[in-house]
Amino acid sequence: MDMILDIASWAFISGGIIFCLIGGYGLIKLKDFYARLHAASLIDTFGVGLIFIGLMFQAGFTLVTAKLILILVFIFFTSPTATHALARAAINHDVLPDVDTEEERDLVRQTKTTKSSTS
Amino acid sequence: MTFLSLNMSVLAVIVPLMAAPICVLLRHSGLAWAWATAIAGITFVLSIGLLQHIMANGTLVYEMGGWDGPWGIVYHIDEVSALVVMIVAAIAAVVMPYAKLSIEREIPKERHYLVYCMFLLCMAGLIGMAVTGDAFNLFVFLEVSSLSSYVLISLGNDRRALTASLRYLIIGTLGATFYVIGLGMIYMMTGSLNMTDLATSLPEVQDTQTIHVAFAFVIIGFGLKLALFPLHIWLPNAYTYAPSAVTAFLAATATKVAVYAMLRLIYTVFGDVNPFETYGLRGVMIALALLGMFAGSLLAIFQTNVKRLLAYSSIAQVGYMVLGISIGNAIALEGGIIHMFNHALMKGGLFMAMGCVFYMVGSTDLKDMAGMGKRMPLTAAAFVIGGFALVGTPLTVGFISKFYLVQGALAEGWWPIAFMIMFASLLAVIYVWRVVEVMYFQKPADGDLSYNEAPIAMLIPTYVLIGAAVYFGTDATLTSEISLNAAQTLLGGSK
Amino acid sequence: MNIEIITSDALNVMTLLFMAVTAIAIARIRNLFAVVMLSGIYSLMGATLYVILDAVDVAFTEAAVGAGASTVLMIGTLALTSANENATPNKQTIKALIACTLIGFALVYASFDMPLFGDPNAPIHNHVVPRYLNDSMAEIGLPNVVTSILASYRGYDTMGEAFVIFTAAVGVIALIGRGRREKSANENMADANNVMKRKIVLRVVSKLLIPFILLFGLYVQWHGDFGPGGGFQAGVIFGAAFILYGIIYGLGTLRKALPAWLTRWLMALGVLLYACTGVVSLIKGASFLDYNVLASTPTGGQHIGILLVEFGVGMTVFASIVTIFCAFAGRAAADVNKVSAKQRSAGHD
Amino acid sequence: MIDYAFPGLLNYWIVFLLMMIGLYIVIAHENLIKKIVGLNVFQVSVFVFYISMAKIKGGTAPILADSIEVYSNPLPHVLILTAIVVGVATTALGLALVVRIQESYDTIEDDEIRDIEERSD
Repeated sequence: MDMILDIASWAFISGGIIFCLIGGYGLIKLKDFYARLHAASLIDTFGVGLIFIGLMFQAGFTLVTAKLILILVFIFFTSPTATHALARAAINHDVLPDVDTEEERDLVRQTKTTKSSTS
Repeated sequence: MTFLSLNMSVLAVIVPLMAAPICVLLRHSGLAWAWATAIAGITFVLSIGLLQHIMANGTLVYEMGGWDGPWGIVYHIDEVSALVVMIVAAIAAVVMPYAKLSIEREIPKERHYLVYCMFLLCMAGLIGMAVTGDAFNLFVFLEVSSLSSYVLISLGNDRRALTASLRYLIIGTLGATFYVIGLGMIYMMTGSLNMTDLATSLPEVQDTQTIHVAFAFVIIGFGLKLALFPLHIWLPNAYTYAPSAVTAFLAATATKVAVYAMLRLIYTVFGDVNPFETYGLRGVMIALALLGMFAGSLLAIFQTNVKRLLAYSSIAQVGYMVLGISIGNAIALEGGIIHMFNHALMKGGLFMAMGCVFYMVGSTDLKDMAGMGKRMPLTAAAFVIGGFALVGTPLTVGFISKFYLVQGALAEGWWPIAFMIMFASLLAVIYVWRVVEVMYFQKPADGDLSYNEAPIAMLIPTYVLIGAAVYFGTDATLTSEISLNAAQTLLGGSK
Repeated sequence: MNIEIITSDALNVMTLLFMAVTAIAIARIRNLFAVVMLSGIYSLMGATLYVILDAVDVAFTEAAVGAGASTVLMIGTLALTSANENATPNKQTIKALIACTLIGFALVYASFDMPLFGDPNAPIHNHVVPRYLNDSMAEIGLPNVVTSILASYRGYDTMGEAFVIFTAAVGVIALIGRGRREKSANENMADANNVMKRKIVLRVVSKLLIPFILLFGLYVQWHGDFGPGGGFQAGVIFGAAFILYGIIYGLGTLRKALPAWLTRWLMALGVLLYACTGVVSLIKGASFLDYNVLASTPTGGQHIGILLVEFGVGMTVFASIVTIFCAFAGRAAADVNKVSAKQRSAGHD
Repeated sequence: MIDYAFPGLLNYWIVFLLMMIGLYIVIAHENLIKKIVGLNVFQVSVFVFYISMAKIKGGTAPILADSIEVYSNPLPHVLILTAIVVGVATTALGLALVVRIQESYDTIEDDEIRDIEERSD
């Protein structure tokens, strides 16, 4: 039984680590702010989530697991909000996405004009 | 009465400390001033009582929280600590009445209560440093006094007060952190933070490399705080641009307490190690002290702002104190300790006279001092007497301390040092004379020589300090008795 | 060889190396926002390291203060100043490099006589400390030895610490606080300008979180005797809840919930509560801060005393943190108004 | 048997490196905010130094429980708790001063400020 729990736990933790690595790689490699933000949010959600589930398997049915669940809930509330706030702040400071095609560029221009007309 | 005599030591710290938050709650300029003045007075009375108690009964140990020895924090108060507490409380008690007018002139009204709060905190921090027998507690109270003095300095009128304060903050924090690093290594090797406990356990590890470096770190840390040459760069601007009352208070107390802390470290914590011989510290310290004396005095000669001139002179005077500490025989040490007291009197008085000038003229530039001898005769006279004390003319306190220092140097057979002490005094003659010449023999540019003396409420406190500088210069039995006792206690080590 | 110990040592060294990399990055990067964030990360890694080194209380404080409060203040300052640093002249760099290398070598020289890392025979583990570990249960009766030392054996230090943060808060008011009339006008305008206020996601989430943060603050305050935590950490967490509220709903709204006079009173009353606990023991004929006399049994007295002083610390720290934040945010609001006023007048021309 | 050779002194050496980087930032950089960040780095490194010396290998956090025999040294923890508070107090005050300096000099580069001051003398 212990063996199975251990394997499951390590599988989850390794999965989490992989997501963290991918997120970190994306954070460096992606080209504009919003894409990088997207990569970073991967770490907060999947990376941390999977690692926590793995840790819960390690802890078993104890107070520690309850605390881990609470922390997980907290992170699931706060980190998307933080990402949201960051993106908002970036828009407010006129950070525009870096895009390739002409259509997308038009889209960006449109958002820009609507934004400046509202504010 | 027993309550007071038992708890005098702790009351001297917590009375001003607890008064500070109440001062914030008062919020009224006049009320806050009255409150702070009353508290300074009470603390002064307590400090006198404490000094008497120590002189009569010897070293006092007060166990904070009832926890003894190295486990809790203890006060360890001997003659030197009591004397330093008395200096701080006395200067505060004199500066507070003086501060009202001066601060009303220099600081916007809605900030007055904050200034008085900071004054009380600074005073409590300095007294706390002087009484504590715990090396880490020394750091905590050092920070209480430092943080409040940064704020006090930054409140000066000129915008350069801000940069002076920030530079002092950075250097002061570096100094405190150096002290903490050194203390950490000392703690690592001994396992204790209590000063007397350290004194007994340090000789066992005195030859380890860790303790060598640790000693260097604590000395550099406090060297920065006390403006030991060449670590003095923060001092001139800080003293020049701070509000007048603040300069008078800080110049008279802050460096003295830092000198005291260094004295405590060298003679109590490292007392049985005898760092002068073991680590060859004596030569370095004497050299730095002499350099400070000459460089400070020489730089003072070329200043055009009198407050800055006095600030450079402070660097020189700190040199005298450090010289007394590092010559290290009973007479020189006595000279160093008595000079802490004497310098507090004369520098406090001089800066207060400059505060009077600033109050009336709005500047302390040398060129604006022309004709002061006629326009503000009493202030100018106070400055002249203080200047005499600074030079070390007989019948003033400056003579007493230099007399002991020279004697101490001669007792070791170091006549070149004795000669240099006298020569440095000659430099003091030059910079004091420059001010006197402008005040009495130059006419102001606009030719206005109308009588325009500072208010009596500022003159009286100034003359109290200047008068004390003369009184203790003519009759030095009391002060020299106290400082001789203090020097002997220190040289007795921790035994 | 114990695998757990090796892992912990390896983690310890690795975290230290990460910290070194971060520190070098801080020294080299010239964008101040990045520098400030990195300094927050540096503190956070320090906190992680403290957990590895068994200092849970310290880790808690460092995470709350070093990574939280300081970073918020620094960003507040950046909003008021500039975001980039000028290049440093080479001459000074070399001088500084030489000085630091020399001091560094002095420290390494010192290290050769230090006890090895983790050695239980080092002097610090065998002098003074054994009494805390062996007797504090009987003398004070709390499982958390750090709290026992902090609030009782070295309670006087902690009082000094409370006064230090009080001094800083009063100092910040003296430096960048504003007069009463000026303040309200600025804050109202700042709220009107506040962009965050309209963002519904932030408002909903923060409303959801703030009660829990406050609850957690209370838990940390009262549970500090048994686990990591205590007045200082609780105060910072409580302060963080209100700072979050202030960031999202605007300074004026925060000041309605927590007026300036209230924080000033709390700040002063907190340190006074601490000192007065000591004075009560004085009046009862014991030493300053001797809690034994506060109740019929010594440990009972210690309990009451520690509860009171921790509460005092919590109050002061909470009020001070909020005061300092408001002073910075108030300046920023005034600054925004000045800029927008300038823009408006420029538009009219 | 526990081996004390690793990390041995290495731990302290890295801590000293951290301290010196902090000190270097304070001395070498002219930007006042950078100086204060450097001060922070310096102080945190000193805290790490204290906490390192408190550690006992195989010890646990100093919260007493029946099943545990070896605790790390709690005294440096207490000292550093105090020092952290002092550190943040200094930082807050320093930053407030920086804000005021920016307002009256319009720059936070120390060399530019020195130039302005020399010119006004």
